[in-house]
Parts: sequence; structure tokens; C-alpha cells
Amino acid sequence: METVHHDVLVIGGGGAGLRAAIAVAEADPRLTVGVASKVYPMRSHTVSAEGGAAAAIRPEDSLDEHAYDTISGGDWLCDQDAVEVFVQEAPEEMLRLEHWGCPWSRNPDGRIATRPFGGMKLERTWYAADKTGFHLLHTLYQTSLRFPSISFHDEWFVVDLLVDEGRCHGAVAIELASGKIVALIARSVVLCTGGGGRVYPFTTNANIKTGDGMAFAYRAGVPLKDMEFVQYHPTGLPFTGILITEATRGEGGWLVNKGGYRYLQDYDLGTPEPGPVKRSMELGPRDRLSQAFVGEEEKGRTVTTQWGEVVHLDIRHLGEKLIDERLPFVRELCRKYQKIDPVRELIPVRPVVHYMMGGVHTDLDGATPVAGLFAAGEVACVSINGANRLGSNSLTELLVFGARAGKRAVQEAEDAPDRPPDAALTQALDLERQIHGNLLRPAEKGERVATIRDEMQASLEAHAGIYREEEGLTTARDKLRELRDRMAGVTLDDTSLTFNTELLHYLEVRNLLDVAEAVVHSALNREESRGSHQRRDFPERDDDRFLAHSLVRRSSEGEPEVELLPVTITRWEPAERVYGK
Amino acid sequence: MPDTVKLEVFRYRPEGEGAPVYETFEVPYRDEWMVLDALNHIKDHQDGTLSYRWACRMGVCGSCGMTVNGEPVLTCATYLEPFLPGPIRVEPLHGFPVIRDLVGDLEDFVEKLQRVKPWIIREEEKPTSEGEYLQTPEEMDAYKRYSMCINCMLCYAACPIYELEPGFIGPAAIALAQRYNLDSRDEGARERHEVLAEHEGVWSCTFVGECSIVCPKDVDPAGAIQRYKVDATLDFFRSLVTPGRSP
Amino acid sequence: MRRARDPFFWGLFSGGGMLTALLLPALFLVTAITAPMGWFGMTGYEEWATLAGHPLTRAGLLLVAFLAFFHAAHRFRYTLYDGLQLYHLDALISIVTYGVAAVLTVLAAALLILVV
Amino acid sequence: MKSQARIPTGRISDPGYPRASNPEYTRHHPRWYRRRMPIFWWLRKLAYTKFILRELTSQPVMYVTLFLLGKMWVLSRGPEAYETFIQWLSHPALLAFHALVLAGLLFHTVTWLNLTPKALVLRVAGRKIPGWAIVGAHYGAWLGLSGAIFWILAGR
Repeated sequence: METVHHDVLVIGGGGAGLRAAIAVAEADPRLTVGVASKVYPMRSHTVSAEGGAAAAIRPEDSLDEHAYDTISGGDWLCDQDAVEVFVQEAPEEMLRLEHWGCPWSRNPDGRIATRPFGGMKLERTWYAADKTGFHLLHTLYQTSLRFPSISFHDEWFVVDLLVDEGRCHGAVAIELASGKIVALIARSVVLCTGGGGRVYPFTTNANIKTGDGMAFAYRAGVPLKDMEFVQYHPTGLPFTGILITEATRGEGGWLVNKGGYRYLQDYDLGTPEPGPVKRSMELGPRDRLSQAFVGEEEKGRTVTTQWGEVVHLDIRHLGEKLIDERLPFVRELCRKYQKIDPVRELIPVRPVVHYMMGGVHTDLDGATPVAGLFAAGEVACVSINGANRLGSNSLTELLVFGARAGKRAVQEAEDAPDRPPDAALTQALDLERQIHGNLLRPAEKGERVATIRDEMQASLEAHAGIYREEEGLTTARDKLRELRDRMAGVTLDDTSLTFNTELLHYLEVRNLLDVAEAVVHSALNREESRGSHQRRDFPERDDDRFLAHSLVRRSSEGEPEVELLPVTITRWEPAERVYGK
Repeated sequence: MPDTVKLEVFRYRPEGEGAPVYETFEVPYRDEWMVLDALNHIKDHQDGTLSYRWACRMGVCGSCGMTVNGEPVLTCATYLEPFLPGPIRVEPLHGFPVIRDLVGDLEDFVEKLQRVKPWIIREEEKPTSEGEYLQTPEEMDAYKRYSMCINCMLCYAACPIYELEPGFIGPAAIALAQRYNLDSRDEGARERHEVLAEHEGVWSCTFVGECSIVCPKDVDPAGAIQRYKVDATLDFFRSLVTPGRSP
Repeated sequence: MRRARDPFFWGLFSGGGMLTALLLPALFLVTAITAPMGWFGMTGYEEWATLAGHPLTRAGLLLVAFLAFFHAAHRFRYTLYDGLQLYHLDALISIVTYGVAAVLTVLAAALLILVV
Repeated sequence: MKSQARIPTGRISDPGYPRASNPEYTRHHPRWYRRRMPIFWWLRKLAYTKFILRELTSQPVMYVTLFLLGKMWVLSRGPEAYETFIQWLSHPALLAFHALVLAGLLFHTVTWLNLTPKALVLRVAGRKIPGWAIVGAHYGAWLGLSGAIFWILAGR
């Protein structure tokens, strides 16, 4: 079996992964960094982020204000020490990106421009029109090409981590082009594989968002934290699930129901004004807005279309000039994918799975309980997002914590043993045997992997959506057990070694099932309603029992076990979330 | 409106028969379906061996470029409807070696991209503590268009010169070099000139112009290349009349 | 030197392209079509000869000829090179195309300076 | 490190490039398939055909330049020679051919002027001049010069 050695291995080539790789290269150019990514880095899902990235730089803003908005937005489930680090390092990280060439939109005087965003009291969202993620990712990727110590394994799919006696020694990957299985040996490993929105059928997430890193960590015994918190973005295009950025509302867009009524006023989100009012109405947090949609649906005030129920996003009053200048991508997406022009027509939207607040349990440096293993970005849960992430915090998060994890991984690489134990290599050989020997052997036709995926997604949508209750969650739990058993009977049409995307998808679905299991078990355990986790059978927030993170890990019997970990409170005592006042 | 539509898909199985073949699939027709949706239907329900790339399905990741009825397109942004009644021919992008089915090998582009140094080059870097480099909206406008490239490779596929002369740096990489050359924060134009002024840089281009036509993001690489030729030529003739200046 | 070749010939090509695009259609229309057809004025030999004898005419035509020859040579070189995929013959094609342009320019100069 | 980790580039010039004709499939080195560009590639798409026609306008340009020089030479040979030349030019076959040449020239002019905004980016007082204005200015110049040529050579 071929082995490739790096000092630091970064898994995932999105925003967090590239930021981490650059951090390593800058900290110590003698260390070699390998970036293994299942897609070319510029394809990573960071590319799809639209609205912007938050950092307090305006003179009237303050770090405390950013921290408070984040913590209250997260329904007091954020670790406040993490949030403090986050808001403090945010401006410098964002400026660094500017120095690397990111085309942030500017004011006429040449300074960085900011725009309002949901749940934020001040304008602190930096933006590059409405393609912020795209520009951020390409800036990071192009900048990373500068460093000779970074080498890329593009289109290498990591199958699993190599963990022995509480230390991570690397990972096993398939080079897609050849089907070759390679052990990537490293002194420290940074997981930056993003979230797993594809456990749901209707999501803004790319096809590649299959929770791989979460599943690797979970299988390696690392707990996943707060997995029940899945964010629904209130404005996705029906049928495709394509995201229509919150910036549409930041610039002054309205959400209206069947009768053209700005219904958010009925959901304790303030009173309508013609212009955007921060922390009010359409600029409320995403969880509350998505829940309001369900309320409208139940009252029969949504619009029925061939793609299901929708409400309308109205940006016509913003005018063509502003839309073309600040929201050109929204216009492009609406025209291409919905065949409407938002300058003249209403945009049909509905809530859509967008982001996972939960993820691999880490400390403030991205370190997991397994030595030598770090995580940053959506795959990780540091946690700054609590029960509901504020829009424009995620791009900043991947910069801040990508950089921190990278720097910490450098220290770890210096302390790590010189060569991995034989046990790790044996593990790698086992995986090779499993894939080449079992999965790629022609077999009698069994089930298709797509069937398993579709049933999993349907179950999660039905039972672990915006509103949940015990009965449904139990059904989903049982369904997932059944699907896990049925995975053994799945066969592949494709037994080729060359660019075998069916094998890839099989491994992805295996990861998705693990992530789905973590989501459902954590949701079952949390008998309260908080942020994006709303239980019909427990409609109130319960700070006495659940002002705590859920940690789910797989027991030795293979069943998930959920325990609670208290939230870190520094300066902001839990209080009621108030919007629109 | 038909119930189904036929797709003729280019199949190349490096481990099977030698030559590529076209395989016909019949898929349900739906108004809102893109070509990519039809391919996904084949993959999920008919033939799991079909290989192709896709990710964001919103036209920004650049993965799903293929040749549909002869034209390079993003399949996630190309409706089935205009091709009715079919059959619709789906092939990999021209100009790239085919690894399998609809998957081309893009390593060549990645190497070329790195060669044109697509990053900010400065003699002195300002510390972040001193804030941002000021850049007015007009200054940003000078390079903004070229920064919109999603590396989808449609321009390479449309460029006959790239297919004829694989050494050509190519439209997207040159546009991205210009994206930095024209950025007011950058001072690296001279270093990039080393690569761009080679024959395989801008001079291979004969301005077919198709790269700009097929570009889904309106980047206009053809314009970037011609501008560079004009500037390089003016520099050259200026250096002839001004001794001591090197082109 | 290799570096200098491309901008040099491209400069001549584009200068020639612009000049011929702006001037040749009208010049050709008048000299090759309307004059023999007698459609407009100035069909007589005397008037033509006077104009042809003017030094400005000759200087201008020499410039047009020089740039047009190199424009055409450059384009034709690439037509052969890419259109017919004759990469291995690039050196030969270049020598022939630019060589022909150079010889024709010298002949044009001889004609315009010595003969006319 | 890099070369070791990466798959061969797949360029034909790369000695590591596995030829499509290579009958042997090695377990870890897939064979890439490279489609050969046909010799008549410019017939594959209408846009390419237009491109090659545009490039072939070099021949009308060449011809017309030689024609103009030829006319100068004829003028130097005296009135009889000129008269013969004019007779010869009036032959319908030659007129038809010249009409075709003129069409080629016009194609050159139109394609050339249409592409000007790609190569020229002009700014006046910080504002970019739009492409249509650049094209428009060039067409204006063309019409003006053509008018002047007409006026000098045929206007009296």
C-alpha cells in the first residue's frame, strides 16, 4: 500500500481547510502540508455563500455588541469564551483576507463597506456583492498556491481516520482518478470537511456536503456536539432549494404571505417599517423566521405552487440599480433557476436546510479529544453558534477557527511521534481490503445506494425538521437502524477503479447515516425548545435541564449515547431573546 | 410536451472496451429539469456506473461543465426544454483528456493557474493592524470582471487553440493573471509578464473569441488577452524608442 | 530575442488590420469597381496620374502596403499553423510568410520611389 | 512531494502519459482518452467556420494591396496602358470576382471593428467608456475616411 507523509494533513479544501493550510505554511514553512479534498478546492461549498461575513469595524460598533448579538441569536447555547475569542479575532482575519486580494465591496472613499444582516444590531457584515463566499474561497485558494510547502491531493476522498490509542496518525484516502488507496500519514490532522446538510432532501447544500468529517470523528470515538441544531434558512427557492441570501432582506426586502401581508409582525418580530430595521421583522434570526413560515402554512396563508407551499420575498421596491449593484447573483439565480426577474416579480421562497450548528466537539483551538486531531469550520462545533447561527458568522468562523486550528496543529506536529504505530497501518490495510475486496467485487444485484439515501432523507425531513416530537423522532431512529442494516445489502453497479463515483457515493451515504443518527438521537434527548430545535411536546426553553451542550458518541456496542456538557457563561446571563423592540 | 426524453451519453470506460461509445438513456421529461437532473436520474435509477462531476447545482462551483449538443455548458444551469424533442447528446468538455465518461482531467489547468501567480504580490506588505488597503469602487471596477471566474473550464473547452496547442496557458488563467495585474493593491505584473509574454502565453491566442461567448459569468477572457497583447506590444515599441527600458 | 518576436509581429499585424479595415474597402471600391464602370467622376487618366504622382500618395500607399503585407502574412501564418495543424512546420511557415511580406514591401518601395 | 502525489498530467508531451493505444491496463494507472482534433475542426461549429473565414480575409487584403500597387504601376506606363487596364477591369467576370473580394474586405472590416472594445479599454475621468461607444467611434472613423476617399477619388 502506498503511503504519503505530511507534517500536517488538512482534510477538506474549503474555506476553513485552506485557511488552516495557509496558517501552517506561514507559521513554519519547513512543515509540509497536504490538503486532501474530494473535489478541487474551488468547488468546495464555501463558494456558495452569498451574503457576507461579520466583523465589527465600524466606529459605533463594538466587540461586545457583536458578541451579544451572537449569543442571544444562539439562544444562549454559545460558549461565551469562544464567542469572545471569535469576535475579537474576526476583524484581523477579515483584513488579512483583504490584504490577500479579496474584493470586498467598498464605500466611495475606498474603505470596506458593511451591510445589515439578520439578528445583528449594527451593520457589520462585510460583503463582496452577493458572492462573498465565492470571492473568499477563490482568494484563499489562489493565495494558497503561493506556498511551496502546501501540496494538494485534489479529488482524493478520505475514507476514514487512522486513530490508535487516542492519537490520530493520518487518514486513508482513495485517489478517485485511479482508485488507488493511499495512507496519508501525518503528525497532525485538521478536519475541514464542512457540514452534512445532505441528510435532508431539501437543502441549500451542495451534493458534496455529506458530513464526512463528522462521521470520521464519530467513528473514531470523538463526540459530536449539539447535532440536533439544524438551521433552516427562511428563503430558499422551491424545488431546487437554492439559497436566496439574507442580504436581500438586509437591503430592505419584505416577506409577504398569500395576501401580500408582512406576516412576521404576527410572530413577535416587531412592527413593519418600510425600510430595514435591525433585529426586527425580516431582519430577525433565521430560526424564528423559518418557524413563522410553518405558522403561516398551518393557518393556510401560504401560496400553493407545483413545488409545494411558499411565501413571497419582495425586493421590487429596491429598484433595478441597487439589485444589480448589491444583489446581482440573486437576480441571476432567480432568472436562471426560477425563470422570474426579481426586479419585477415576487420571489417564491420556503425554508430550506442550510447549516449545522453542531459538529465535532473541539476547544477554542479546534482541538478534539483525540490527540493530533483538529476540526474547524462547519464540521466543528467550537461552539459559537449555539442553537442558531446568525447569518454572516459562518464565513468569519471558518477564517478565525481555521487559522487557530492550523496554528495549533503546528505545535502538535512538533510534539508528535516520528512514525505511526503499526496498528494504524494495519487499520489502513483493512480499509483497503474492505473497499477493493468487498465493495468493488461484482455481486448479485442488491439494493441501490440511492434508495437508502432517499429513504433516509425523507425520514429526516418528516421527523427532524423545523418542528419535532418524540414519536416522529423515534420513528426516524428506528428507520435509521433499519437503513444501517440494509446498507450491508447494497451492491454497486460500478466495480471500476477509475473515477468510481458510485463507490464514492456509497461511502458518503455511510457517513450521512452516521450524521443522521447523531442528529436524531441528540434531538430525542433534548426535551426542550431552543433556537432551531423546536419540540412540539416540549415547547418551552428549559434552562434548568438543558442550558448545556449535547455530546453524542458511539458506545462500544455501536449505539449512540448522549450526555450533556454545561455551557460556558462569562458575561451574559441567559435571558429572553427579544426581537423587534 | 413529451413524457420522456432521450440522452445520448458519451461513455468511456478505461478498464473496459478501448474506444468510447455513446449510450442512449430514456429519462422522464420535466419542465424544471436541467440536463444535470436527467443525469442524476440515470445514475440513481438506471446505471450507477455513469461518472460525472457535480456539486453546488447553482452555477457557482464550476464542476458540472460538459458538452451538450456540441456546446460547452454548465449542466446544472441548462434546461432540457430547448433541446426537445431530443435526443440530447452529452459529452465531456473538449480539450481535456477523458479520465472516464464525462470526467475530464483538469490538472493541466491547475498547474497553469499556479504558473501565472494568481495572488497579490507586493514589495512590502502592510500589517493588518494598519487597516485595509484603500480601493475605490472605480479601482475595483478595473479588475472586478476578471475576478468572477469560477474555473469551470468552459472557455478552455470552447477554445480550439487550447485543443490544438495544449501548451497554451489558456483563457481563464490569463484572465485571472489580469485580475491581479489590474488590482490596485498588486505590484506583481512584471513577474506575471514572464509567463504571459511567452509564446504559449497570450501570443498563442488568435482571438477566436468563443471563450467569452461561452463564459457563464461574463468574465470576457478574450478581452483580457487582447488587452494584454495591446499593452505588451505598446511596451515593446516604447522600449525600442526609449533606450534602457526592457520590454 | 524570442520574446521580442511576438509583440513585434503582432504590432505590425494589428496596425495593418486597423489601417486596412478603415481604408481598403473604399479604396478598392473606387479603384476597381466605380472607376472602370465610370459611375462617378475622375475616370480620366490625367487626374489619376496626377494624384498617383503626389509624394503623399506614394508615402501613404507604401505605409499601407507595408502593414497590409505583414498583417496578411501574420494571419496567414496562423491559418496554416492552427487551421491545418502544421505545428512542425512553424519555422518554415514563418520564414515564408514574413519573408514574402518583406520582399513585397521592398518591391513596393522600389515601385513607389523609383518607378512611379 | 508534489510530483509523487499527483497523477500524471495527461498531456501528450508528458512521457508518463499513457497512450490510448496502450493495450495494457495497469491497476493504478488509468488510461486517459484524448480526442484528436480533426483536420477540418473549423467545420465543427459555425463560430469556428466564421473564425476561419475571418482569418482568410488576409487573402483579399493581400490581393487588394497588390492591386493598388499594380494600378500605380499601370498609371506610370502612360494613358494607353491605363485604358487597356480599365477595359480589362470592366470585364464582367473580373467585376464579379472583385465584388467577391470587396465582400471579403468588408467582412474583415466588420469583424475587426466589432472586436475593438475587447482590446481597448478607455477611461475618461475615471469612468469606463462602454463598448458600444468604442465600436461606434470606429465605425464613425471608417465612414468618415471612406467618405473622404470617395470625395478625393470620385467626388469631383
